[in-house]
Amino acid sequence: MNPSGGWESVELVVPSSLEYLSLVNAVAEEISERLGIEREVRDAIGSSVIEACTNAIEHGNKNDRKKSVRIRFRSNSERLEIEVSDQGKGFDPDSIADPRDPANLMRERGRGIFILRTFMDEVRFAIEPSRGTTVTMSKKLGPALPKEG
Amino acid sequence: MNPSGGWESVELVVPSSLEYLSLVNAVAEEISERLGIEREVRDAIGSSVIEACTNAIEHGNKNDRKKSVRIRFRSNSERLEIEVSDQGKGFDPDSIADPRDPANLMRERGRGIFILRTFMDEVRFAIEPSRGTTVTMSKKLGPALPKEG
Amino acid sequence: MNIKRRDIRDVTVLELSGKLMGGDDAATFQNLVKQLLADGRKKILLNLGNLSWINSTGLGILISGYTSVKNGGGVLKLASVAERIESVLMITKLSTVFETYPTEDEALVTFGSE
Amino acid sequence: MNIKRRDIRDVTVLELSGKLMGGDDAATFQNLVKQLLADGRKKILLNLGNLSWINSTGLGILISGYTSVKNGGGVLKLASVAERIESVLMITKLSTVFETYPTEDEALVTFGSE
Ligand SMILES: Nc1ncnc2c1ncn2[C@@H]1O[C@H](COP(=O)(O)OP(=O)(O)O)[C@@H](O)[C@H]1O
Ligand SMILES: Nc1ncnc2c1ncn2[C@@H]1O[C@H](COP(=O)(O)OP(=O)(O)O)[C@@H](O)[C@H]1O
Repeated sequence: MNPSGGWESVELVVPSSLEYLSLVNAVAEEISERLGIEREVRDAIGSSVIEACTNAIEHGNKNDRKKSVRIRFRSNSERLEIEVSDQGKGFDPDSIADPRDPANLMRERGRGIFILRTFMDEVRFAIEPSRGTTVTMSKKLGPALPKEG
Repeated sequence: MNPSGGWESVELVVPSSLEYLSLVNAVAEEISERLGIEREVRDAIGSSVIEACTNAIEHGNKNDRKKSVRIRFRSNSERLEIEVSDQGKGFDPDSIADPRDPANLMRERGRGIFILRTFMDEVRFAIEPSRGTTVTMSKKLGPALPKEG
Repeated sequence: MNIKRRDIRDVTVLELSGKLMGGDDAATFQNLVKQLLADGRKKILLNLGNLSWINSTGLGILISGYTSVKNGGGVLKLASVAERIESVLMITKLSTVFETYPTEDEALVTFGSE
Repeated sequence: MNIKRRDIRDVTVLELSGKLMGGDDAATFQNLVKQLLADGRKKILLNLGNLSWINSTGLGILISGYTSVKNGGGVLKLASVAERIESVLMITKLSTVFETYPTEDEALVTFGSE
């Protein structure tokens, strides 16, 4: 997708409603497929983007459709970096409990951040209470060939 | 997709390379499907967006991957409006010949603008040579129900 | 998410399709499970073969269903879980909670008949 | 776009798949058509059944192929055109240029055998 070797980016901005998650998923799929990423890794990336966007929509923007969620996909030959930004008040990412603990296993919530931390190689949170939260996640790319077609 | 009745918008920004047309097509498909638009009209919308983006990439941004094409999908219950913007020098949309004329029928180029003008209900060009061209196309929506799922 | 219901003897098979992601899905699913328990249908098999993806809110919906059924004296199992969903169940260790079978038929025989 | 070639007696069937949209596609297709003509294979059937979409640049590629083949004394026809592509051919009146058949088999019999 990027013969120049530098970073190339695609940006998607959607209203804060869970209905748009399938659009986000479709874009993540299309981009990972283009980058020649294999099925299993593509699934992991898709699940992670969906979790980050679910949080941005529900916790960050409180399902306010007038607020938007911005997703930026940046890639070069070595990695795919995905940024998800909301306009919410933020939170403390260090206080997230392990959902696999027996005490937490049957809880209905509390798995989103764990999922993206597990599936992605690197996850950073930039929280500016006055402006919003940006989650940046990245995945190393193997030496795969982009799909033709 | 939009119970509030007001306008809701999705924005997509891609580098100026034809490779990104399938992503654009996937997004157009997903959005039209969500709006409950029937197959035939979805195809017409998809073809129109592809033509506008092909022009923005090739003529507007001259295939310069560092320049980007912005596509904005806005919808309310009555219509879907799609804006495609490039950073090029513009052109004179009134000078476009009819590709169906016998003299033009076998030409290899010159059908893009005709296609989007035919498929969409309204097409406007805003050309600012210093900033770029924005094509705005809109399609009236029938009283269809959004897809569940 | 869409749900199709089929009764196979005393087992109720619920075929979930689309994506399971919270919003209306939670209430739809909870209400259906409550109704089934109220009707005395306590053997529930979720066929996830047509579920394309799930988010963590969707996992929560599955757990709440599982818990309701268990508390009501029933059993809830999963069949035909797609790879993408399977891997989320694995990493969250929810695979240790849900009894899961590759196919609906393989799951059905494990319920035991009345 | 990908192209698969099959020879059925004196007809060369080219199965186009993916999307036809300019860029490298133009040269790939033109070179293949030139080679076929040089080899004396002048009956060409494009099976578009797996082509998901086309843009106007792609239409131009089809036209240039058609013109090359015609100028070389051959014929180029289309089969299995998807609805989305069909409607673009219709509105541009290119449907009056290309001989088009619903299926490959229906197209094949119209070439006449040598
Ligand atoms: N973008 C965000 N903005 C504000 N708070 C967030 C955000 N993402 C996560 N959180 C907080 O972190 C908690 C844990 O998130 P997560 O692990 O995704 O589980 P869940 O969303 O199921 O609660 C959330 O309950 C919320 O309080
Ligand atoms: N976004 C644009 N920026 C600059 N010029 C454009 C743009 N869109 C169209 N044009 C001009 O209008 C002409 C006709 O466009 P079109 O009908 O799409 O046919 P084609 O792209 O095949 O030439 C182009 O050749 C180009 O000169």
